[in-house]
Amino acid sequence: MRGVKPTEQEELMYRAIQTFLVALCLLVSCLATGLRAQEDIRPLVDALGATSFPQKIEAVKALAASGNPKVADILQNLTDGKLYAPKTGGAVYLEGAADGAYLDALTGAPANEVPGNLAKIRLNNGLRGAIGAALSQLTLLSPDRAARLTASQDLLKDANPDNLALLNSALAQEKDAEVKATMEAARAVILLKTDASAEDKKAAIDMIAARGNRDALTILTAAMDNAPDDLKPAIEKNIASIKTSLAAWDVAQNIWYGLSLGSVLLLAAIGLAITFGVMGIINMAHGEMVMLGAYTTYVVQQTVASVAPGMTDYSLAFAVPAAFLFTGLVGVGIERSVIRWLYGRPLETLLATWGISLILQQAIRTIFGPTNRQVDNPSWMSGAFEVGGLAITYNRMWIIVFSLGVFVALLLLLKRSKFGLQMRAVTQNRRMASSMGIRTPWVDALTFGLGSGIAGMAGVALSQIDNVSPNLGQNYIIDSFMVVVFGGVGNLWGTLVGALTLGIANKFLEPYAGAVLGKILILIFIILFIQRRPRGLFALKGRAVEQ
Amino acid sequence: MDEKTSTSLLYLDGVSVSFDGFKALNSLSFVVEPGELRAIIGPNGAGKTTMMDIITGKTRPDSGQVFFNGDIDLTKKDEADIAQLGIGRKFQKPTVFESHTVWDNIELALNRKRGVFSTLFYRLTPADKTRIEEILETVRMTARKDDLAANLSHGQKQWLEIGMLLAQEPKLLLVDEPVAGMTDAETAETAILLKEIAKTRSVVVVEHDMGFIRDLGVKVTCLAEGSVLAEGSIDFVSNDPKVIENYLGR
Amino acid sequence: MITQMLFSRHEKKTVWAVFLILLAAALVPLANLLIPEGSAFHVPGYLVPLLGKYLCYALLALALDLVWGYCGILSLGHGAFFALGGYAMGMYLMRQIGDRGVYANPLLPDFMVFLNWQELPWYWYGFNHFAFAALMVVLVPGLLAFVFGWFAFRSRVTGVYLSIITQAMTYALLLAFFRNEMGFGGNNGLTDFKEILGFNVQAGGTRAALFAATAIALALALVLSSAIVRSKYGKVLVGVRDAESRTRFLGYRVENMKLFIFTVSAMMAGVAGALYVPQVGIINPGEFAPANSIEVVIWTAVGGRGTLIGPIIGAILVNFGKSIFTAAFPEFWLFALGALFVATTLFLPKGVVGTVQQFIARRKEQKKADAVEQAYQDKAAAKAESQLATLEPQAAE
Amino acid sequence: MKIKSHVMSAFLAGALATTAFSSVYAAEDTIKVGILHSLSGTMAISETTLKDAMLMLIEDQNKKGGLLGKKLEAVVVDPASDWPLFAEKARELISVDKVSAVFGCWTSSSRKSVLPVFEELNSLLFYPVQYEGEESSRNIFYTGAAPNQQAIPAVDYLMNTEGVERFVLEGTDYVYPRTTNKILEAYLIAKGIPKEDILINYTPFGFSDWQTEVAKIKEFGSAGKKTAVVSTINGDANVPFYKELGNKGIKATDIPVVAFSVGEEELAGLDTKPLVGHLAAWNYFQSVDAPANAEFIKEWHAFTKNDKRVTNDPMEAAYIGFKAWVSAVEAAGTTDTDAVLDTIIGTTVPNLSGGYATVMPNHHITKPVLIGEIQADGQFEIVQQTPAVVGDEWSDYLPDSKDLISDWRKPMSCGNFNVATGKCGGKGS
Repeated sequence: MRGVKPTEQEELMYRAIQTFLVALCLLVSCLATGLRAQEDIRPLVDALGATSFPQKIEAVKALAASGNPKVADILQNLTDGKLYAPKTGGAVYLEGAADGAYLDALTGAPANEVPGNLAKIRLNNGLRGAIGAALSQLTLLSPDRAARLTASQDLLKDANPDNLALLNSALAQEKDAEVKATMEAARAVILLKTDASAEDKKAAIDMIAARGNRDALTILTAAMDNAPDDLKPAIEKNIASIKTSLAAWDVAQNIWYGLSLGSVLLLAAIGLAITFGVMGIINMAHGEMVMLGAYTTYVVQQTVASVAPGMTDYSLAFAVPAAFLFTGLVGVGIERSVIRWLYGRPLETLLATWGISLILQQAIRTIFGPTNRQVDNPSWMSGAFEVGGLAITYNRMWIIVFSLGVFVALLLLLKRSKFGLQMRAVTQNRRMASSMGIRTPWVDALTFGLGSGIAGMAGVALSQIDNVSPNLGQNYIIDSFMVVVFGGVGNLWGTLVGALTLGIANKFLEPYAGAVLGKILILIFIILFIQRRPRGLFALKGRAVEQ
Repeated sequence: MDEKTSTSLLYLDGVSVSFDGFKALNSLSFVVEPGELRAIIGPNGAGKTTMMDIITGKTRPDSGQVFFNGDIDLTKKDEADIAQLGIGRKFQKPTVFESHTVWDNIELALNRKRGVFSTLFYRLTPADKTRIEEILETVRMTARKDDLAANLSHGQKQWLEIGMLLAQEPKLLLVDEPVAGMTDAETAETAILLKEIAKTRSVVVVEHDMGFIRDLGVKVTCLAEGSVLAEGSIDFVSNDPKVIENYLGR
Repeated sequence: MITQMLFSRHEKKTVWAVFLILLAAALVPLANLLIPEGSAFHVPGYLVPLLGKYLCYALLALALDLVWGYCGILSLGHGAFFALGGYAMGMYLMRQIGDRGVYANPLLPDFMVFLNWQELPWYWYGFNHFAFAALMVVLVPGLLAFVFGWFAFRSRVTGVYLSIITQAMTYALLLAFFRNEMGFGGNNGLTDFKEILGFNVQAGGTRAALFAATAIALALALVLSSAIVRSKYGKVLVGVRDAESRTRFLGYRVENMKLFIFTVSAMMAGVAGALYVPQVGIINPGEFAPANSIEVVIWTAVGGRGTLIGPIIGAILVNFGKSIFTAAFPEFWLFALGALFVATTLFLPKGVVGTVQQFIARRKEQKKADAVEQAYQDKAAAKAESQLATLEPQAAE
Repeated sequence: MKIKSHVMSAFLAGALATTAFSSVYAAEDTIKVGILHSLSGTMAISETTLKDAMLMLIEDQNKKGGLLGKKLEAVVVDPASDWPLFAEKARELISVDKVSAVFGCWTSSSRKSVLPVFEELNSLLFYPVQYEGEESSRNIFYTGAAPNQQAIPAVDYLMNTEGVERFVLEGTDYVYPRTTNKILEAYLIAKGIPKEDILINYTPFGFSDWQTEVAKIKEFGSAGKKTAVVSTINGDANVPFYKELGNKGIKATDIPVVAFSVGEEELAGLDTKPLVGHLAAWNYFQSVDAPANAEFIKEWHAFTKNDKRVTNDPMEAAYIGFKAWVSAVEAAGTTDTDAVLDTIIGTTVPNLSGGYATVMPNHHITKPVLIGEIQADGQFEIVQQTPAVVGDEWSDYLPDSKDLISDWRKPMSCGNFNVATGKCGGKGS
């Protein structure tokens, strides 16, 4: 058990030095001949097929330095996993269109005499970084704005002093403001690393500090180490001021996180606010309705992908109504078959719906298997953008929008539509409503269907941020009950305020108390709060409630 | 505290309470003397039930004074305290313990120690037994003493509840619509029962049934919009133009 | 006074149930230990702790039924009291391991050793004494229930609000006990016990004794519960369940009534947990899971709430079914269990025992009604007549 | 009288013995194998696959003629992610079904729960999942990785190849991450990483809102030193974690994440395009290029009738455990526990990555450590593979266990022998 202690480190060092020397020789010979003929870079390309990553990295760097116009394509092919080489190292080939067909990596002509043991050339993070840096040098002058932006960002990250001249020339002709700003930042960072004049460095520091974000902080912190002493106070001052502004942004960020968490809670709870809050059914199968919604999203996405692959980005648009209708129907089915026998016996609904939730979970497990299903984020829900110091991810933002949309739609439905009126009538006084000609069984079924349908829509949103697994619903059911009860049973506004309050409180506690303790504190808070207001945040008062 | 408080059994002065902006009671003042039987009438929403809620400690007034037996401040007590002080209350809807027998209902209401341990170790004494039998006789339920309260008719439940209040031996009895849903015969009999009860204690009856109030033949207070509109004999009150406009006229 | 309270006024079926449980307490261990294996009456060794487990669950269900069935407080957090009792016992059993743990640390349990704890946390002191641990088994759940109930019942939290905050309570405890910093072994909990009161927990004799102890505890709890619910206090509880405000206006302090039964019930749950731990050999935070507490509610409902025997039968029935199904249909048993719950609510709303009782009561009622009807009608007619007679003067007015 | 002898147990156990009923029908000459994996509840997501893998291996063995001339018969039960139920089911498998060995458990809690049962009833458990170590039982074989077969090589890779100088140890709050992180912290400090460059953070099970944590990682990573995350986040919480990482734009080239609990199965629920380059350390990847693996994958796809079903590390561990048991039974000529315990030590069986696994005297096995980078297709690109490493049950980096070793061969037969004091039983003092 005293494990094998590998001597890899030494071996790696040795190899690295060796490779470096080989590469250096190649480089020198290239430059010396001054030839730009493509055949001259063939040894470098074949070096990409080396067996160790350091060797490959050197080859990439050498290729980039060669300035050959073919290099960008070759490196792109490498990134895309289209280049092959023998497992033992050797000549590099490009994947052909047909299976088992290979092309010459350099010329793109069909290759003859391909070795039998070809394998895809492997990349690792180091190599990927090197390729990024190399490509950025090559695409910095590209006519495509997006390419230039990526290239300048890569340069900023890489900050290799060797690229200073290149940057200077690119800056001279850059027109686009954003690209230019990035380039200037990259230049400033590089300047800090070189032995430029103190004045230039001062300007560079100001330039970076003006960006004011976390990246700037990173750069400045790193620059502290090798900065000349007379610059240090300036850097320190800038670091301090960035930190202060970031601290302020942190508060805003926490509020955003809280809103985001709150919107998820709201979505999860709002269906329950109907089935539990309005109808009084202790609906333990609510979580499973959410889960069914998420699985509907999965099925819809799969269907769209196979029927109309071009529409996959918009499959959510189909999933939302599909989930609403499907889970709504399941809800109506449950109401008609089980719950309608249990009105006036709320505690027994707990028992029956718990049974239903077990059945639904196991049904999904039997049909789809116990493992997670993959639901992709559409491109418009991927990534993030920054507003000042706020990092806002698209998926969270859309979920906030979606949950508020659902809330408003539901509110309008209840307050403005005939169905809403009938629903309120039935839940307030069943016998009276029925004697006034309202078909109460129908309204009950639809109300439960509505609550379930909304849970299904929540499932669509949750599929974007959480596991799509048979356990999905279980993770939200308790939180949902907490939100509804905290907000006050039977009050939609209570659910809204409750969800957002709990979300924000949780996110403010989390950085200090940690995620686990934070959640415990929230639960204790709910318990104590209910002592103060035994009927939740937005309790109905007056004598109607007492009876 | 003026003189009235010390001599009256129940004394309400300037009591106001509101729910979500709605003023259920508006500076209500009201006095009940020991041994008095008083009827209260008023339209729906006049604050009759709220007034009872205030007296029995279910609702706290926003302002005003409520004194019992001279100097006991009821606003500082809760339902159980107030019940133990000797105020009994009958609800509008008959409320009895449906899954207990008639006998058990009365036994539970009996004015004995009501702590956890006194009830846990309680044993029925011969004296208590006699008392329960007496009450059952008074409310004419002896024959049904072993039946579950759930199986009683509406009127019988009303009587059982009154019986429970008797067992409680209150100084003041608040009775909310005791004859709602009763037949004429039952109504008349209830009037007799209440008058008999009022011989030994004060009773406040809230009722809509003017015939019933006439049967009682006692001082009447008419409430409207949370305060007293008129007070006096039934004839005096029913001739009051304000009462006619607010209540009887409609 | 207490003995009098305990040994008077029991229903016949309660007496029978107590007798049967005590019989099991004697017979199962005997059949396990004395009767040779080939015999028809031998109880195999693996069954003893399994049956013991069912009885622990039965005790827990009985405890829940006291508050839910008789007082109308639906606690969705009774698993917490059970688990706390279990942890108290688990801590005793951990301390009994002494230096026989894998690291042979005489003081610290293994899980503290490999997480580099240097000293025993203060709340572990005393648990090396059985008497102290046994006290804690009832005190800790009782105290938690008392404090929780003190606040909740005084502020008149009722109905689903109360149910949900009891759920919040057990959920918070679940999260807390998952934390390794709490010093209760985190997710793994407490396990690998060696001895209880000097006897090897793995030995057949110890198992049999633990089973007997559980059965006796259950019988005692049944006697106690029966005494409680048949006393005047028990009647007040039912009053609270059926008409809380009426009880209040009769002068009873409803919050005290609830608090007492809630605390007693929590203590019973703690005892159930303490007996459970040595028999299943592990206690971990999973016992705090809200789903577990909901399951207890379901056992009680299946058996029949508001009866004393119902929860016992329900707990045994459901868990027995679970044991069968998880082995016989591992892929589909949840369907069966789910269907059982739905079917129970739809077709046996009063649970198994409740339905049987109702059936018997109806038969009796029918017989009685047939016999009494005539006499009763006569009486009623006479009564109506006399009433009319007394009312005549007023009616004429 | 045979029937009568079942009266009592049938009365009490009833259909508990359904499996016993089936044994009436089953021919007497089968060897029973217990499969103890959760098929419902929270762990079903991971464990169901292992049940399928075991069924496949048993079927395969039967096709080859079974074992000792008898057919193998799988007895599947569902312990439902409920730890006490694991113990109950284990007891039932051993006592009622009389299985010869049990393959099962996933979480440490479930293993801890059944351990006393296996020791008491003297049966065998093959445990196929990577775990925190600090245990060695006479009756359990640990065919998954110990921390030194996964965590330490992964951290070495980060330091040597990626040049990482700053570490976030992010884990779910339970024993495996806690212990692993304790070991890693000690190891990193021994390697000269200052304490302030190590951030340890824990989240609850099933945690789904990672915004704050990911922001914290980003902040910690902005101190000017190359930073990496070592993730011991458990199962369910991973998907939302990686989704948040992807959306926050944290690329593997900026802050690589190396995970010990994320395999092909977990990635199957994820769009891995934004995650390319993040790492995992295991002893097997589906992408391993070896004939045995290709054969295994083919068989798996045929067995599950699904070409998309992935294979993963615990499946390989189950495979090795099963093969080792089969080989040991063949060597012993019986399934008797004590005989198998004697023959199994030193048994060497091929693993799926083209090498061999040997069952060591400490009941752990030798395993190569593979570091893989997540690819866009949900598979791993293997970027480093070490020679086989022996599983170290008692970590060298924890003060109280560094002197302990385990050797179940006679005459030592000890799970916690203290080399400092020369005595069995922990400190031995």
